[in-house]
Amino acid sequence: MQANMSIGTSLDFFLFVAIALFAIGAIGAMTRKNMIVLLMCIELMLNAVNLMLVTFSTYYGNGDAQIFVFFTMVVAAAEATVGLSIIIMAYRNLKSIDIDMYNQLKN
Amino acid sequence: MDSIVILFITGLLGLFVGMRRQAVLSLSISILGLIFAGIAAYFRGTYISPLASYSGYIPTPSNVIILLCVVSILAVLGGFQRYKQDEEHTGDYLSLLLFSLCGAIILAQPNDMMLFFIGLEILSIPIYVLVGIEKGSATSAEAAVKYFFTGSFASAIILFGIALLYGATGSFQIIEIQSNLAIGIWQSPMAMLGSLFLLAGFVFKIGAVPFHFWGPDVYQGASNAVLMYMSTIVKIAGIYAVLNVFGQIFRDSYFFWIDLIALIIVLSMFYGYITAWKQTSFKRLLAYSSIANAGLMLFALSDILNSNILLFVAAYSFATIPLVVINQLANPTQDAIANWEGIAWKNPLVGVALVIALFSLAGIPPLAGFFGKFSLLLAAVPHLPYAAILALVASVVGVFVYLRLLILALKKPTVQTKQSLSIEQSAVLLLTTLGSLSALYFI
Amino acid sequence: MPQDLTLILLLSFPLLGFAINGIFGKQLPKMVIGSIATVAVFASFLLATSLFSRLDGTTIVNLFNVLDFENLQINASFQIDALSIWMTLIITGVGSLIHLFSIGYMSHDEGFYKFFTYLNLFIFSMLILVLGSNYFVLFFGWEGVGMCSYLLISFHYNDAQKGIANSLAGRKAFIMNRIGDVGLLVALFMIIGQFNTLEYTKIGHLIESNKALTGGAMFFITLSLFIAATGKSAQIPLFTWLPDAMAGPTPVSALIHAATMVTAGIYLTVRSNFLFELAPFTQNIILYTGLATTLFAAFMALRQNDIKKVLAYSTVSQLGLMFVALGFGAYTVALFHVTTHAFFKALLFLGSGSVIHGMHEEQDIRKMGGLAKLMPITHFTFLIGTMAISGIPFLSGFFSKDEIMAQALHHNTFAYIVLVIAVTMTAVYMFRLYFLTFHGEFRGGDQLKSKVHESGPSMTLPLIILAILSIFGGLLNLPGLFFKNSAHWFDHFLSAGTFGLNHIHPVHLDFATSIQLMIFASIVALSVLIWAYLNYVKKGNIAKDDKDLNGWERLSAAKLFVDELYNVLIVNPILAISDFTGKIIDIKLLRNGVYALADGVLNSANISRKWQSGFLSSYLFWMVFGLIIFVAYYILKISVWH
Amino acid sequence: MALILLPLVFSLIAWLLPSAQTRLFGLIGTTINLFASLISVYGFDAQDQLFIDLGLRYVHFSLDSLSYTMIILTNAVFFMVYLSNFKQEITSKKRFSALAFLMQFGLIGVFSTNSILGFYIFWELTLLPIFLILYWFGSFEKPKALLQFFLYTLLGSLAMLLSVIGLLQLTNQQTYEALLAADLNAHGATSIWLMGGFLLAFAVKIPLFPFHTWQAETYTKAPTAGTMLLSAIMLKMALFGLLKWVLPIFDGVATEFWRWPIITLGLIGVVYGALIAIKQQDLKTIFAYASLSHLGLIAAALMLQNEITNQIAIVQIVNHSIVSIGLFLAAGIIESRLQTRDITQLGGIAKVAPRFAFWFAAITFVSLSVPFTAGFIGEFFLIKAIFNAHTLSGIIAATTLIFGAVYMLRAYQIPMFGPTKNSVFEDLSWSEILVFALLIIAAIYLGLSPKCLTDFVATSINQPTL
Repeated sequence: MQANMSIGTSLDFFLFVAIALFAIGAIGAMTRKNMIVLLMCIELMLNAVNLMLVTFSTYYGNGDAQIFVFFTMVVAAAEATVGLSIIIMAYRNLKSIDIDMYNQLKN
Repeated sequence: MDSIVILFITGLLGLFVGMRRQAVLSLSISILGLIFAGIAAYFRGTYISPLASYSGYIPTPSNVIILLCVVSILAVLGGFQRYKQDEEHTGDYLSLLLFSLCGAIILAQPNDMMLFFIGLEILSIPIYVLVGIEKGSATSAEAAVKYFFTGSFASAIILFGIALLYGATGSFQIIEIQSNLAIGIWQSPMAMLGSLFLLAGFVFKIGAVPFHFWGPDVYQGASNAVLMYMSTIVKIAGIYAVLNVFGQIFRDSYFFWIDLIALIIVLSMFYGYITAWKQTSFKRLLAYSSIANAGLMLFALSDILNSNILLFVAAYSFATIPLVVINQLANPTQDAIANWEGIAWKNPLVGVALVIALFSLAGIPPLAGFFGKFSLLLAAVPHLPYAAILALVASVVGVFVYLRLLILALKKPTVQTKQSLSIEQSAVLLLTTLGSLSALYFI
Repeated sequence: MPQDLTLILLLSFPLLGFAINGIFGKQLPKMVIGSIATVAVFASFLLATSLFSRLDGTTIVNLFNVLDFENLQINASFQIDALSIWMTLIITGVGSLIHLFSIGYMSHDEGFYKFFTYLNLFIFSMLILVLGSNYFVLFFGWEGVGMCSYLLISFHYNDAQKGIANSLAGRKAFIMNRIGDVGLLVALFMIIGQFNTLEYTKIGHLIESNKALTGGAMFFITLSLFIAATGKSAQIPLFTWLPDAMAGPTPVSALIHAATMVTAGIYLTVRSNFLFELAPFTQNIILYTGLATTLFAAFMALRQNDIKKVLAYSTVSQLGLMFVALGFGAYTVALFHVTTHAFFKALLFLGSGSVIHGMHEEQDIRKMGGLAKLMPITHFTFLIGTMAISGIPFLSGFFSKDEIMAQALHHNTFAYIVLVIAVTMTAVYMFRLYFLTFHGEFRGGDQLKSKVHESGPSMTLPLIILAILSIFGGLLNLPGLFFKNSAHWFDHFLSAGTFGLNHIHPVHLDFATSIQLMIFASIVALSVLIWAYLNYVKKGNIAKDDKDLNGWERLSAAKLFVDELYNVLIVNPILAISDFTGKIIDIKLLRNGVYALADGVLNSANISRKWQSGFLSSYLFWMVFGLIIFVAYYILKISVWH
Repeated sequence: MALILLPLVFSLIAWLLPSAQTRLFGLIGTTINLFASLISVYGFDAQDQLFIDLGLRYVHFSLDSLSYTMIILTNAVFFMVYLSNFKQEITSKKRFSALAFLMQFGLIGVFSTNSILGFYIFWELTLLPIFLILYWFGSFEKPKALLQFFLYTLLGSLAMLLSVIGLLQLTNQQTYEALLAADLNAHGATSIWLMGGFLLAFAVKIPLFPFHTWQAETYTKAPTAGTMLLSAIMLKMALFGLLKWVLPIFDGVATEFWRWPIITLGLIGVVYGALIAIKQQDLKTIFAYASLSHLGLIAAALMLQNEITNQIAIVQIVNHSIVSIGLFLAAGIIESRLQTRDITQLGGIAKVAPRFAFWFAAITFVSLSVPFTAGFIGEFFLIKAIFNAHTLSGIIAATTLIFGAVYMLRAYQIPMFGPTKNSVFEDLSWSEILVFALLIIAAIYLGLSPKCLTDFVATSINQPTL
């Protein structure tokens, strides 16, 4: 695995950005109450990973990571559709998209 | 591979046939598809997975697929009563089920992280939908919401782990990753963190502590029909993914993560069984018992070669499905353990199936559940002796959980009311019971 | 008829009687039952006499092999020698007389057939005891007679008011015997450990072959044997069951608790003489236990008012006397007294039985008196018995007792003095009993007096026979001063025919000393007789009521408070411990402990379930937290790694 | 083969049969089993050993004289139970019959299996039926008492499972012979722990002193038939396991380590059970503690690994089965006639039921191990063995004779001879008399010639003499 020196040292910056995005997404997912926002946060996490993958792929100079990114996007899109439809159904029942309203299921 | 194709095609076919609004037709089509998939897998038994050349690879690829198909057949049959209630969607449900089964098969046998991730999503997304099929009920919606968000959160984590691994090794090929790690890279922080993130994702999928939270709520919200499917298939595929992906890739860092696994096992078993004791909803009780069983499954990681995980998951599925079917009879509308009182007396088949299933789950010989546990522990004791001892202590609590259920179900009612079984339900009960009983001959 | 066949028949007759009466007894008429049982015993008596006539040395009859291990063999085998046959003669002879008596005595009892069944079973077990050729068979009989005595003591269990008391008396007897049995058990274990066999003769030969083995082992063996003997033969400390055992029907008291069973202890000691000879210290223990027993029992008898209780205590006292003889190593002397005692004590008990029968179950001598005229035969025979036991010259008791006194005088003067006191007391209470019962005014009220009657022939005949035996029984073992050549026949007979005894010869005093002894003894007995006559007949004193007893009398009437002492020291503590363990330790501590543990584990569910809060955000938070834990684990592991 | 599988078949038949015939079928079935075992033992030479292979990987069977003895005992016990409860309504329940036969199957499996895992499997298999019997026909107000029995048993069983696994891992052997050949002393501490696992399971079943608290409660709450099955044959599994499996296999370091602890517990049980029994009021409780006392003695003696003692222990095991059937039958009779077992509520039964009084007395004396009964031989030699090993222990063990007399006679006299409290008492039925008679005959036969039994089992008890 020979390293491509073109972005050599700046690899870390990309990684930091990616990890930061991922962390933001995660924290947002934990703290925010609005389902839509939650969905966005998770998308953010996925995209952070995408960024990371792209970085690595350029670092290693092989492309399959970039192909993986496409897959991830597709999956994200699929998740988004399903997620939105689920949210809508949920809204139909409780007339609310505040996640804290949904706590009938507990011990 | 070809069983995946068969299933996929059957799923598409099912979507079209679903237009005809004939539940039985869709059912028979999907059953046929499943059977064919199983047969195909059987004849592909000789198929050499690229991993097979490795020592420490589970040489049973086709058996897993067959088991998945058989369990899905049981689940479909057992849940059919529910699916056929809304005629216009029966086909869709069954197709969704088949699609996610494709995912499960992929997930169980990946040789590439990309494939693995895809399989994971193909398995999960249809189940997100299936959990929410009770359109009218708020709990079903809530369950769907919770499952969806926790699930996608987990897949993000897994993805992150995959990325880190790629960063460490520069490949998605499981073989390459493993070989690259083998030459010492596995000690690099990136690889280790990657392994931990991946592990987290896996633990979430099989629902062990501390990533078990979705379990109880989703199980309770989901309808019995879906529960039958998700409580078995997801676990089977999940544990095989753990063994074939995690176990293979990180074979060389065994001593790095095995203690963590032991910790997870013990925590899940005690938490699962103890919490199950106070439950009032059967589905929740099942969820907690499944948490404990997930912990038990992880013992397979301690010695992948010798532990017969197939037997365990088979026994687990063959014990869980009849219980859920019986719960369907006991709790047609609401969901309370109290309604189990005297259920065993309503129908002789139900009584036998219930006793056998519960004792099998409790691990009383000579039922399948015992041999599953036994084979796992037999392999695990030399590596994780203390975890094994604690696990057995925990399973005493587990036995009490099941006995409580049993005592309730066997209480002789003052007035004998008969309950008739639909043909497919009785078929499921009969098959699973025979399966649990005949284990002695299969080991 | 060959000896072994004779022996088997001898054993099987009582068993047969037991079987017949046990199975068909309900249907048979009383006369038949009684005669079957009596004939069975009498037949064995005849067989015993035939064996006795053909007796030469020691013959062993092996029936079958019970257990066969390479280092230990246990056979159901029997031994014919002077000792066993002599005991057999006593048992079957006196036994058949008592059976005969019982036919009349029990005639009104609804448990008639059961009574004779048990009686035959007892005879059988007793024969097993004395005829066995090893300690194992002896143990069979030993426990068997205990069981029978339990059954017979608690025979009148469904008596309206005394029922439970009777069965409790039986239980007391059984348990106290069991304590003795444990002693025997331990002795047997130690004997097996020492000799690897239980056969008397083998053990005897082993001891002969190496005189070396003595001391500690022998001491413990003989001590345990003696503990066993105290249990059966009612010695201190295990004697309290015998007086209670009088709850049984009077023939039972006569047969089991006077003539035969209670002498098993003496038989055991005589049988194991070769062991005791090696343990002088045990012999001293025996001596002093015997002395204490004979003295205290005699004292307790002084102020008893129940006719049978008096006789019971006198039995204990007489047994003590025999043990004194054993303590001196004078085995034949002891057996001689066993024999005569069997005669006159059986006679006395049967006589008292006849009295009780005539008095319609009245046992209190304060209600009697003047029965001499009402039941002459009973009176006459009873008088003979009384004179025999109190050592009036030339009756059987006189000689046998005199032998023991002679031993005492020769070995140990202190013992002699004690014996003199005891013997005097014996005479006192016996004559008190006799005069209060048969002379003076009848104190039982008129309507009872009208009903008092002499017993029928089936009861008086045994009395007469026994009376004759009590008179002439002494001839068996006349001391040297009478016609020299055949003097001490009994000694020679036993010594010759019994293993071990042929080495041991009781001392025979010289002419002068023994004549002085006899004269002294006669003076004592006769003076007591005269005193009692003056006191109870001329002065007409009668037994006082309990309230106006003075110090020592109250002590005697209360049996020295031994029962109370045992209750305080042993029984109540055990019951208290039982309560404590049962209620506190078992239930409170152990059982509830288990419950508490289980509940503790299961109730922790109430805490663990809180974790599942139902809020999605908390779930996500915990997942992240889990991740952080993983990372923390990673850091920890690495730091450990390097 | 047929010997082993017959009960399973009967269990299925009993399940399918209409309830009307159940009672008769139960009796016939148990009789057939009994005779099958008797016939097959008739053609069996005590020296050799039959191997039976059902084509299972983990479970093999082999019959030697010891297995035969226990199997015959099992079948006899079941026959007795059916005979004695013939008039009770429990035997008319098809559930009971099916479960009883299943349990018989499990027991026979335990006694005839040749592989360590098979032993565990059958051991546990007997648990399922007894649990259901206790639950359906017992009088447990709260499931707690029932679960207590299970808590103990399960803890024991799982400990045993661990040990089985450890044994398989350690030796890679599973058949009895191979395990005997394997030398465990090499593993020192490990073998001690493995043996500990087994001993825990056995200590719960026998039961030994601190693990006995389930016994009294379960016995009293269980139906009479269930109590008989429990005490007459189920507890014997543990003694059998100790004698056949654990002691020979772990002979050496482990046994040396555990010998005196176990003997101590056993002797504590002997005295402790007797002490408690003295003051109890419930007949079944008294008998429960009595059996605690008796079995403690057997267990203690077995630990000595003395060949003679082991042979005698078999006699005593059989004797205890006889005694417990008889005593619990008597208790059951009293309970079924008068609806109480509290001896303070009883009295004067002997007057109205002389036959019962007689037979009850007979069985009481058998349990007191008077001469001419098997118990006499048994206790004599067991106590002797302990005495020879350790004098004081022997004397402690011997106290069982005294205490036994105390509580047994109390338990007999107060209901039978006590002041009359029960004027009406239906005397014994033919089946009950038959049972009592058979028991007494067996006891006396064994008491007079224990040889026939000891010689029969002698060959299969091959243990170094201590």
